[in-house]
Amino acid sequence: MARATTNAAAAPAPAQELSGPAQHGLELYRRMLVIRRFEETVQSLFQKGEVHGTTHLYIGEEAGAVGVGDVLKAQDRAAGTYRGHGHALGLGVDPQALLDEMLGRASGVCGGRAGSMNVIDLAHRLIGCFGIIGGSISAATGAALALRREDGVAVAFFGEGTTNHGYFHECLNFAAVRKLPVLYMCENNLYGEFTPWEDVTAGEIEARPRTLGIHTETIDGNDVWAVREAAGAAVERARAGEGPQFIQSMTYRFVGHSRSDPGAYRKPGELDRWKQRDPLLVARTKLTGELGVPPSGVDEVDAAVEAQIDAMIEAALAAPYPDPSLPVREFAPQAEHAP
Amino acid sequence: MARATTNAAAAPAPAQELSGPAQHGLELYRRMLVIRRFEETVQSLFQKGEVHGTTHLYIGEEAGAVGVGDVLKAQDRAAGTYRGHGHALGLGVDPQALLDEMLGRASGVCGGRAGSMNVIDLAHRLIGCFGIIGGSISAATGAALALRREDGVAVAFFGEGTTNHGYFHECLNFAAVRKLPVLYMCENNLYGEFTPWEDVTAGEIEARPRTLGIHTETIDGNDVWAVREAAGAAVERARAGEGPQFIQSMTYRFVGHSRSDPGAYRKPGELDRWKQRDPLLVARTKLTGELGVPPSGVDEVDAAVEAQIDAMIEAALAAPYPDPSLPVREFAPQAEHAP
Amino acid sequence: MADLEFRRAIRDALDEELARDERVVFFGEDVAKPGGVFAVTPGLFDAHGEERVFDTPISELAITGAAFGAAVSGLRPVIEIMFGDFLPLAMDGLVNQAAKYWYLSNEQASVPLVVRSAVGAGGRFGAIHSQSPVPWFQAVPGLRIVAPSTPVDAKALLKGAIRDDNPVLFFEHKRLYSIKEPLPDDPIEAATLGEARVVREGGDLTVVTAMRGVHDALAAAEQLSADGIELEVIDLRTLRPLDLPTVLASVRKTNRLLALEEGPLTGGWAGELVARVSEEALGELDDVWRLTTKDLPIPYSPPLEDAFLPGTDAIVANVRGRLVAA
Amino acid sequence: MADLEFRRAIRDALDEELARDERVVFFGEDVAKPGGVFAVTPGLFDAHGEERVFDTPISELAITGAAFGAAVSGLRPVIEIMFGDFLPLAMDGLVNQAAKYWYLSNEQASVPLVVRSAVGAGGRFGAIHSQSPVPWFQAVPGLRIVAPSTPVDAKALLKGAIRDDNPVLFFEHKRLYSIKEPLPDDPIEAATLGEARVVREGGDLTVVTAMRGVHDALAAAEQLSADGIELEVIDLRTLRPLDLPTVLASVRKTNRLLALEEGPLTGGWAGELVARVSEEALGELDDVWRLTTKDLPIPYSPPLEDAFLPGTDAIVANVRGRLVAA
Ligand SMILES: Cc1ncc(C[n+]2csc(CCOP(=O)(O)OP(=O)(O)O)c2C)c(N)n1
Ligand SMILES: Cc1ncc(C[n+]2csc(CCOP(=O)(O)OP(=O)(O)O)c2C)c(N)n1
Ligand SMILES: [Mg+2]
Ligand SMILES: [Mg+2]
Repeated sequence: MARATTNAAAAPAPAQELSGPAQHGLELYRRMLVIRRFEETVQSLFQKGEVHGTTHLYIGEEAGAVGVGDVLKAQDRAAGTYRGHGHALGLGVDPQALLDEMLGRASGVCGGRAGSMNVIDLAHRLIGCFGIIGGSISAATGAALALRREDGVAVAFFGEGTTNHGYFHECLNFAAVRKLPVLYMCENNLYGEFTPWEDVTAGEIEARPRTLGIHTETIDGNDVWAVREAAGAAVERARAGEGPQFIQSMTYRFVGHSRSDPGAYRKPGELDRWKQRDPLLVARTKLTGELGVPPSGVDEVDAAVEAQIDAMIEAALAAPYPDPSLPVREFAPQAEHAP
Repeated sequence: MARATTNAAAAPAPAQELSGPAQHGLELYRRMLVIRRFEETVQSLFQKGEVHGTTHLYIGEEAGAVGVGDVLKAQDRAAGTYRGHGHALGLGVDPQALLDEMLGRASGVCGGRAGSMNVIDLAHRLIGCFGIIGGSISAATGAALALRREDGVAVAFFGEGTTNHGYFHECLNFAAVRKLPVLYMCENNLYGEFTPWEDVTAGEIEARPRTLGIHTETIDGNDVWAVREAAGAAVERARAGEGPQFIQSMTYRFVGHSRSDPGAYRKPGELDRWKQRDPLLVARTKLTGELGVPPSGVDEVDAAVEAQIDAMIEAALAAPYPDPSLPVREFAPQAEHAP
Repeated sequence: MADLEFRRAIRDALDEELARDERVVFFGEDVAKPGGVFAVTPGLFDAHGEERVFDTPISELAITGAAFGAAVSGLRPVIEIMFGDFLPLAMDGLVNQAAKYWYLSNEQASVPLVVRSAVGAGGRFGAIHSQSPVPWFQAVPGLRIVAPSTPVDAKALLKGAIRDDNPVLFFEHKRLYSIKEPLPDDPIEAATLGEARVVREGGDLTVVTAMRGVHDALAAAEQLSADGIELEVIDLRTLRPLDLPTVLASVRKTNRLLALEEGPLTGGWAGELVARVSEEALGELDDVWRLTTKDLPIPYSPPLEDAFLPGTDAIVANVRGRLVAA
Repeated sequence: MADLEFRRAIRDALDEELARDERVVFFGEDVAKPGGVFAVTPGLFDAHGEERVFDTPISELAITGAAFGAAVSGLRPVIEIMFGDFLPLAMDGLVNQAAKYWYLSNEQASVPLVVRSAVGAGGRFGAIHSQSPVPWFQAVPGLRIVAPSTPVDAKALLKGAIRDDNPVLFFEHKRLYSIKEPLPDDPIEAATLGEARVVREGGDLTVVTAMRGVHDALAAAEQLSADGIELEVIDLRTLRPLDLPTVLASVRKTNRLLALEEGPLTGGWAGELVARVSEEALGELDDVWRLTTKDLPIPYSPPLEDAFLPGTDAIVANVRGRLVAA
């Protein structure tokens, strides 16, 4: 189980004479943009009948996965959800292999077997994307049992709706009691499917982990630097033996929950207000302002990502489907075990 | 589904010229004593091979079930646990039918089908005793959905170890969101089986329901009057539409978790300290002190209960076993449904 | 004449039972205000109000456990567990509480409770949103499992399930939601659970199936008829308990049984059916076999999933191979 | 020569595997400091320390989910779900995560995970502490189910299960914990999963069973032998996958199959076995049937439970009735 040490996807960031923070900021922006364009691609290929079943897009929430992915070390791992394309890309999963998977191609990251909701890529530290609510939480909790042996930290991504699930409560208590190095990254996008969080959730979400003695924080999930900072500190506290950490990352999904969602549940004006806090916009503003990146520098990234995605689509559509006649093994064969 | 309106078991309390509170206190004492003697009987009949499998005794915790049972109305219901003999008796289940059930007799409250861990007696408001951790919580939560239509309240008994279970979290949130009339009665006897609660439980238990906006209270679970008062107020708040209520009732089990338990986990001196707070002792002290009952009055109750139990044992041992050759119906037959 | 869509049939059954019986309540994730992720339950919230029809937290333990508690306390709950794949999270309340209560209570009370769940593959939903949960529950005494194949049956059987006094799992195959059939003139009444139906007569081979498999088997039967092979197709409609008499009567005529199940070979209802028929009619059987999926998770990729499922073509090929070889 | 008790065999297997392989960890409710509610795991906590052997909260979702996460991240967890009856609460992690990972990940990683659980009736534990969970899991591709009948096998198979790279359910029948057999001279090595064993040869009828049923069948065979009826008894040892070749070889000799299962008639492994054998060897079967419990919850009352279970007397009566009638 090799683990990659890089978050770099194909296209390099422009190597002008930018400062370290600016350079790094531009790279964060680029990663978010790759996710955004990736998701738009999935959406349009879904409409064209090339992506199937259902998909849950991460549009509007990109800062979360990119911010967290940026602070993880080689020995760390993360578990994402059915809304996991962003989680995967944030960890450095190859966008081409991910897109191929969406299209059910043999070159997909799971050979086309998994599809949108169940992507697994251990080489890029992705334990998996979990179609079952709470699956990411328990997987990361367990991974932490293993990773702590090599100074690693596990991250679980999940939505606010998931904090009502038994998995959430049991695993956070379990991790707290065992002081496991795990970051519980709750992406609060205000809705679970079509239901507003406040309709089905008693009390304040952040208070739940806090009563378990877990360090908690609520952050602006649309500011990639804010996410980075909070996640970085949390991961290092976890690594230092301070036990599980909880972040509530406030964000918003700009598109439907899944393919067919008219969004009737949204409150008036809500979508527009959140769009003004689009993580890409927030990043561009900071880059071209505070960080002194010329607008053309950002435009260059835009163009590079555009080109990258165009090439990816072409390659994905040309990739072969898996061959159904090939034999498949139900069980893993026995590996050698040292005595 | 008839519901009994009385908590009175067979033997009447002595009807001297006692004050109301004294009279009532003596009755509470009597009910606790019935549970105590019942449990001792189960224990000794277990050793004699007349009670089978496993049993979980309520010895030391009697004030909880009696205090709660005393404040419930005819339209209320409760769900107990595998440690449920006390819960059942507290609600008014016939001790003879309950003992017969322990002995697997046809005259048992469930015809001998259920045994110690699964007793059900709807006629006495007992939804059931639940062998699965959390079963009582979910059953009472659901019952509250029904009972609120008739101004009823549901009670769930469960141990502190159960607050780490998914059922606990999911149901309390569910009940809080729907403002259900349910009292969550957490009997904290410091151990889940052989494991000290603090080894497996993060944070303070009472804080968990509190963060869900549920009214909570921690009480002396060995003082039947304290239980009565807290439970009575909680049940009436629930009935009044204030939503779910939580009581942490601090208590201690004097005997093993189940039949074979050497109790090695107990802290030195702990058992002795708690025995000084034996609910029967606490009650006797208050009765003969503050409430002005002559010691002979209490002794009379002791003797009456003793006689009652002796007769019960004899009757139970003489009761016939169910006939295995009788036909049994897998499914309930169709009842008439009004159109 | 108007058409009845499968999803609409479900909705109407719920609507009518909610109207008919005050004790009926309906809850689940996103079922009330949003009307369900498969758009099956729109309008019920508006028609019957928030006390009777409501959205729950994402809490399968609580939903199922609460439905059980409500059912033994006077209500007749219908719950939705969105995808059948999530039923393991609801299983304790069904297996350990609801299914045992009637017996353990010595018949004090039954548990009138229905769990609706969308099941089945073919929609490219992947391994964890496409399973058939039947095998997980078929060995649970006290449970009924209903699996309709047509809109009219869906309505009649759901009404029957709601009026049944036992816990019922009601499975809705995702690839049936959009099928339609003409609305009959007479109102659709509640059907009794547990009765299979011969949906096509034929003398050469009895094909027993359910849900989507009924449509695939009927289509295969048409093709095979051209070859002179006549299938008798039985729609089980209820998968627990199995209607053995109807199956045996047919097998005694055709002497051949194919159990067609969308689900893994090992441990499914098809195996149970083959075992029952073999036990009861060994001497009258010339051939008996199953057509199912392989013992593997359900793949996402379209060509993989298509090849994985025992659809019409697979049935035709399988029957031809078997009957020509025989 | 010293005796090996079943519960001790389990303990020793764990102890030796914990010592052999650093990646092995063991956790569950009351398993570490208290040594287990069936006194199966004493001393492991002292020997291997709190990082490797620990007590958990009462949290079956977390225990199983965490075991899965640990298994795909480099550990080889063994967990205890105290009673098999509690497995519905652990099922999601097993069915939807562990069992599918190898396939869905396109063989990136396997899930070396063992779930130990005490199963079976006859101990007067009542309906919710006595079940056989096999049927709930037998239709789950990617899972193995191991069910030993003797102390030596228990040790060998548990070691084999821990070294197996797939998720394994390891069932310990409560009425076997106290049985003993002589300790062999040679160390007990890990057994390969999936291999049945003919434990008694006989020409008249093949009886296939597992766990406690093996002992009951052998005792019945002795009694029936006096009548001139010779049973061939097969101990399946692994219930998923079934070792069909061993069963078929025997059935081809005896032409009669009795599948003996402690569990409900409908939907158990016995049905699956009968179906397989009927499909594969229909022409060679003179008779095939099952002896199981009724489709009811398990009763508490001793006379009810005794009559409910297919013990030695029931087997003898059943076989006599069937073979004399034949
Ligand atoms: C156990 C389980 N129950 C229900 C679902 C269906 N479901 C998928 S996404 C979702 C909403 C999740 O909301 P949240 O946790 O807020 O995450 P978000 O989708 O908003 O990112 C639900 C109910 C599921 N996948 N698994
Ligand atoms: C789901 C489930 N897991 C485990 C058990 C085994 N078990 C029975 S009692 C018990 C301890 C419960 O402790 P607590 O909740 O404190 O209640 P107490 O027994 O102390 O009254 C456990 C783990 C069970 N019955 N159900
Ligand atoms: Mg959300
Ligand atoms: Mg306790």
